[in-house]
Amino acid sequence: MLETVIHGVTFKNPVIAASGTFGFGHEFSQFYDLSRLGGISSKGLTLEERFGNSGERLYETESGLINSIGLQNPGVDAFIRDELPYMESLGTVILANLGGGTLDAYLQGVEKLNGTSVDIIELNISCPNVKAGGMAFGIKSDVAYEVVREVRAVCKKPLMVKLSPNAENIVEMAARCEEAGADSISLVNTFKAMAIDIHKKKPVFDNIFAGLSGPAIKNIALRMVYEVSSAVQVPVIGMGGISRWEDAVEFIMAGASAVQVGTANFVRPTVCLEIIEGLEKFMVENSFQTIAEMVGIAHNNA
Amino acid sequence: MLETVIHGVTFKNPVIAASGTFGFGHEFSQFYDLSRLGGISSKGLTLEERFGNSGERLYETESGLINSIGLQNPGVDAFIRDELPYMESLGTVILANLGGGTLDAYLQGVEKLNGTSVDIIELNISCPNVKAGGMAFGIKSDVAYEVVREVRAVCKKPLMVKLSPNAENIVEMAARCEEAGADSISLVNTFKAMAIDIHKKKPVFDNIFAGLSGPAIKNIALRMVYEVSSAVQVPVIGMGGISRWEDAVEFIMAGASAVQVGTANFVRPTVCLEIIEGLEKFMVENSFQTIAEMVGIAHNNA
Amino acid sequence: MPASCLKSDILSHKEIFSGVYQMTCRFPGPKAPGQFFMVRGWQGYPLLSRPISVNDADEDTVTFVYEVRGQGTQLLSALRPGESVELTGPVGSGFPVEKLSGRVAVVAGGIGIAPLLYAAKSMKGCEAELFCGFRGKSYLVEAFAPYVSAVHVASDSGAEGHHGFVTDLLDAADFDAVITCGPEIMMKKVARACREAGVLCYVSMERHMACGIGACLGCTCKTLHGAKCVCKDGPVFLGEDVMIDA
Amino acid sequence: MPASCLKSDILSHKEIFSGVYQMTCRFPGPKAPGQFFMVRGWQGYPLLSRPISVNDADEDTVTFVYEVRGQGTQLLSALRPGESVELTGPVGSGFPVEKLSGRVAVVAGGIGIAPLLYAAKSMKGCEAELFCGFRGKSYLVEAFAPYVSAVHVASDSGAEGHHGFVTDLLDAADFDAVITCGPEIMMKKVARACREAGVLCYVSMERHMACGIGACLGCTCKTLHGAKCVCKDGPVFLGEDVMIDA
Ligand SMILES: Cc1cc2nc3c(=O)[nH]c(=O)nc-3n(C[C@H](O)[C@H](O)[C@H](O)COP(=O)(O)OP(=O)(O)OC[C@H]3O[C@@H](n4cnc5c(N)ncnc54)[C@H](O)[C@@H]3O)c2cc1C
Ligand SMILES: Cc1cc2nc3c(=O)[nH]c(=O)nc-3n(C[C@H](O)[C@H](O)[C@H](O)COP(=O)(O)OP(=O)(O)OC[C@H]3O[C@@H](n4cnc5c(N)ncnc54)[C@H](O)[C@@H]3O)c2cc1C
Ligand SMILES: Cc1cc2nc3c(=O)[nH]c(=O)nc-3n(C[C@H](O)[C@H](O)[C@H](O)COP(=O)(O)O)c2cc1C
Ligand SMILES: Cc1cc2nc3c(=O)[nH]c(=O)nc-3n(C[C@H](O)[C@H](O)[C@H](O)COP(=O)(O)O)c2cc1C
Ligand code: FES
Ligand code: FES
Repeated sequence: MLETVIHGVTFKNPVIAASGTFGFGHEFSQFYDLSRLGGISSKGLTLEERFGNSGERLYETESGLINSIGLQNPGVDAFIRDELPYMESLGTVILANLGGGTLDAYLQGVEKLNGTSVDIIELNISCPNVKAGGMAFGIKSDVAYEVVREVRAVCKKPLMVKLSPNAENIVEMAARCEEAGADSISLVNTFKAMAIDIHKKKPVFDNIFAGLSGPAIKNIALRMVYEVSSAVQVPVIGMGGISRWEDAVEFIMAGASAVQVGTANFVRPTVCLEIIEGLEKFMVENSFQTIAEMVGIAHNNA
Repeated sequence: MLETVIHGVTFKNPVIAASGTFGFGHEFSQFYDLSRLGGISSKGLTLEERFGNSGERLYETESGLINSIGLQNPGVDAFIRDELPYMESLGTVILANLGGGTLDAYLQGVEKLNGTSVDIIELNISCPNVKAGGMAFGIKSDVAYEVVREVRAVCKKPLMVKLSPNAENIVEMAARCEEAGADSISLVNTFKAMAIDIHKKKPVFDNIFAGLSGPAIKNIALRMVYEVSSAVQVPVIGMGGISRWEDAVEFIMAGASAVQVGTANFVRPTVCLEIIEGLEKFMVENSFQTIAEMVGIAHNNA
Repeated sequence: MPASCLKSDILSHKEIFSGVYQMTCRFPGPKAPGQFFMVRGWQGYPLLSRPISVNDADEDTVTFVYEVRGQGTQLLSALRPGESVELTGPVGSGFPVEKLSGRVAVVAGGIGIAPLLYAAKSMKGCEAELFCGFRGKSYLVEAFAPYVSAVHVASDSGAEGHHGFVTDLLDAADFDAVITCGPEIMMKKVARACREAGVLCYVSMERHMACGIGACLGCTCKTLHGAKCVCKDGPVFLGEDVMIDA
Repeated sequence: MPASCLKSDILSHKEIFSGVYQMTCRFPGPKAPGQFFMVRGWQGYPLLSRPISVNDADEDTVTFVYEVRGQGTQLLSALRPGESVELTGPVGSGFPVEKLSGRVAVVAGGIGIAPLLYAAKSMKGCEAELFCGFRGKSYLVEAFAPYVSAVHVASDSGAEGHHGFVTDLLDAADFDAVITCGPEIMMKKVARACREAGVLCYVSMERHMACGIGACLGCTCKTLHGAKCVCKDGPVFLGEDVMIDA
């Protein structure tokens, strides 16, 4: 009943662990059988190993979390060599979440992943563009269009493009990414935020700005998913603050074909399971036979 | 010590009750002496009386509130006749918060307010532009620039322009509003959000989208205030989720010359007083002589 | 009767029925029947305070009876005597008990019975009868004994009294006035019956509220006289004014 | 010793010192000294669970000693026996007590004393002495009696024992190993003294944590071997590895 097919890839259920919040799965395998998941999006990968940001990396806000991890990861090669074999063995859909600082780094990363067993490449365009003074690729639609078009040309896997909520115009952004060849759109990444330590009289983070996630952003993310899903034809994967099965239902009714769960994994490591179970129960109680029947239903009734 | 002067207007302290959350003051006067406040921004006014939106108007989120009031207000004339005399008597700075659906409505509203005792006109550009298919004036910088320029030409009061966080580019927006003649910039208004009633399978609000405020948005708003205050010369008035004196200090250190407190007034009607008192205590303990010494200090230490 | 915002000590707090709590707090000053308080028994979360009606009161205290529905009432129910709650109130315009006379029907649906106790207690020189409907077993009914001459109970499950709607038991024409609080659908029926019988009817409305004091304009309901704030212009309205499509 | 995530009953809970609580919960399975749990005694808010060290444990239970600092520990302290907390753990790599022998100094600063009790209890065949510093009066010290041969107390205020730093009392050279938990500045001094004396030293680090299990990479600290997760690679590290600039 929960099965859902997205650009040819079959997910057991529409609940995917979000990138950067689930490592490569190891840590969560002690809590439950990860084959229960719809999918896992890997920690964000870059061509080269990254050590991440200095200074404070976490800050808790009212119902939210600001992180400044800075894409700490072992690099694509080490991922393919050391992590992917384990992930493959888990019996769930594997998304390789790919970031980069230059177009070239994206392209090289994709080429390396092409030859592997990853099911989907999730292109994270929220990364700062080194050549454009650090403004993320995902802010201006034209910049994103270029990256996606070039990546599409070399990518042999289904290509999911993950949008930043900081995009100037999220609807236009999604439409342009679709036009450039994205097979699906996932959204949202974290919101640009900051905090100030009033005793030290300075920003908490060395980088000043960092990314807000968690329940605080849920209803903004939901709105974006609703808007985007009526502007594109490709499947939309929704996320942002999902921490209960009810939230997942909201995102699906807003138009998401699947959802990702991020920060909530930190709050309770078994939360994805609970969401899957709650979703199933809700569907039975409300006589939904398939996820597809629920997708976007709120648009019909608006 | 708390006194602060913004474009020639002297505020007893930098704490202003935000528009739409404080009515015209009446309701709060039963809880404390409103002359203690730095200022009050009136409920959002429009040229003609408005009855507001149908259906559900409030929805509570995790640490946030979504509202779909729809600018219910008695109209500028009735405000001037029935409410302003009372507000004038309160012994605090009065901001008339002015919305509109067309450029013309803004201009007429300003002309009416010119002849009154209001201290400042706070121009709310988050209102849907009737002639542009309902997209708010405050989304595209060029549209906002036009409105502000025309309003500036007729406005005889200090003009504070209140930005929407939904602006495509908040920094450019602020800079363009300054260029168009804004005497100060206040930000942020509410974030475009939505909620879905999973049992009714439809959006909670008749208008689908509505505005998110409260602690949930605080660290995004703070980031915007930080960015904007380094991009403009005019004073910046910060708001978004302020509910404790510590929050006010963060906004001031981020660059706000004064702050506004909105949703928190609903949570505890005396919250503005508590913020004023906390601010004063903090300044004494940290040997700040004036608010100005604190404004933007986080930039120096970043 | 201006409202105030106080940290108030809990004097007693007990579960009087499964999931229904009675809490008495210190709160000096007058309170009118039908008025309510914005109650907060927690720090930051949930964000908004919760409206709860005056169930009983004297000069120094106020008593609430509430049902646990979600997180707010859940957190409230965990508090113990000696701990404190934040109260903003009393707010709202209550039942105009001074306008009532003769035979008055007091009609309650579920937890809607809570404010009606203080209303019944405050009616002077009336002869009141209580009509109350519950899902299963009744609660709080005994407390009405001193103030009403008869009690009529209905239950959805048939667990107690009439098996069916409380409105089945009421003949509005027998009364000079009716006051009611409960699910909107029940109050609609009561208001319609009263209109048909030409009987004065007051209903206590419920809306999601943010401020509770008339500042946010979020709790409006349509009335014959335009949109009104339930928190400030109500929660008690003339039935004919608000049950327009009844 | 894989971690699990359970709803756990509170068996006992008391304030053992002003603002310091001791809570024992049912949690079956082995726990190593120096490990900790992500503790959650509330629903939605605050968002993150709080890391608290194992203060004592047996096959079926775990005991925590914690100081009320902010909202999380405040909410925790309001819970009563019979209520439950959510526990994720045990997590982290603890004190390698099996590697310790001979004379061991156990050095605590403030609430840092909490994990050291279970560590002291778990050291076999060592002769341990406790060095502990407090702001004012001491707490939890008596509980060490069965496991240590001497106790040295210091206090910032002079309220008890040596008026000054606990590090004033310690001569690292007298010991074969030192284990320590407390403010980073104190642990730095201890680690430096140990390095100078050529003594083995283990420190228990603290960082803000989101997941507690190594998934978020938010709790890193610099070590001689690159950045490590305090929650997974620690919280216990070799002093010389983490106190790099000591
Ligand atoms: C004037 C007034 C007086 C009242 N007096 C009493 C009283 O004396 N005793 C009493 O028990 N109750 C009373 N109530 C009702 C009481 O305020 C609510 O039961 C309480 O606020 C519930 O809070 P909660 O946090 O426990 O539940 P919540 O978590 O707020 O949820 C309660 C229910 O409402 C739903 N809900 C909440 N917000 C929305 C929304 N925007 N759209 C759709 N559904 C929503 C939730 O899904 C849930 O089913 C009164 C209400 C009003 C307005
Ligand atoms: C591995 C480990 C083991 C621990 N074991 C114990 C133990 O056994 N006993 C014990 O009492 N404590 C222990 N702690 C500390 C304990 O986790 C904290 O005291 C607790 O999390 C505080 O939570 P709170 O909600 O009460 O306070 P919070 O509200 O989180 O605030 C606590 C303090 O930290 C500050 N703070 C929080 N986040 C930030 C940030 N990002 N930047 C700057 N300042 C911040 C706050 O301002 C405040 O001063 C341990 C910590 C770790 C990492
Ligand atoms: C600690 C942390 C690390 C993250 N790292 C990545 C990443 O490497 N790549 C990416 O695309 N998104 C990353 N994200 C964003 C999440 O995948 C997700 O888009 C976002 O957090 C919103 O969802 P949530 O509110 O459920 O967490 C990270 C989020 C957090 C909290
Ligand atoms: C119920 C409600 C009504 C509002 N009405 C107006 C308004 O009429 N005009 C306006 O400029 N802003 C209005 N706002 C926005 C607030 O003034 C403020 O910008 C926003 O809520 C963010 O601040 P906060 O998080 O402190 O509430 C309203 C906000 C709320 C919650
Ligand atoms: S709840 Fe705010 S006006 Fe009624
Ligand atoms: S707290 Fe998440 S990795 Fe340590």
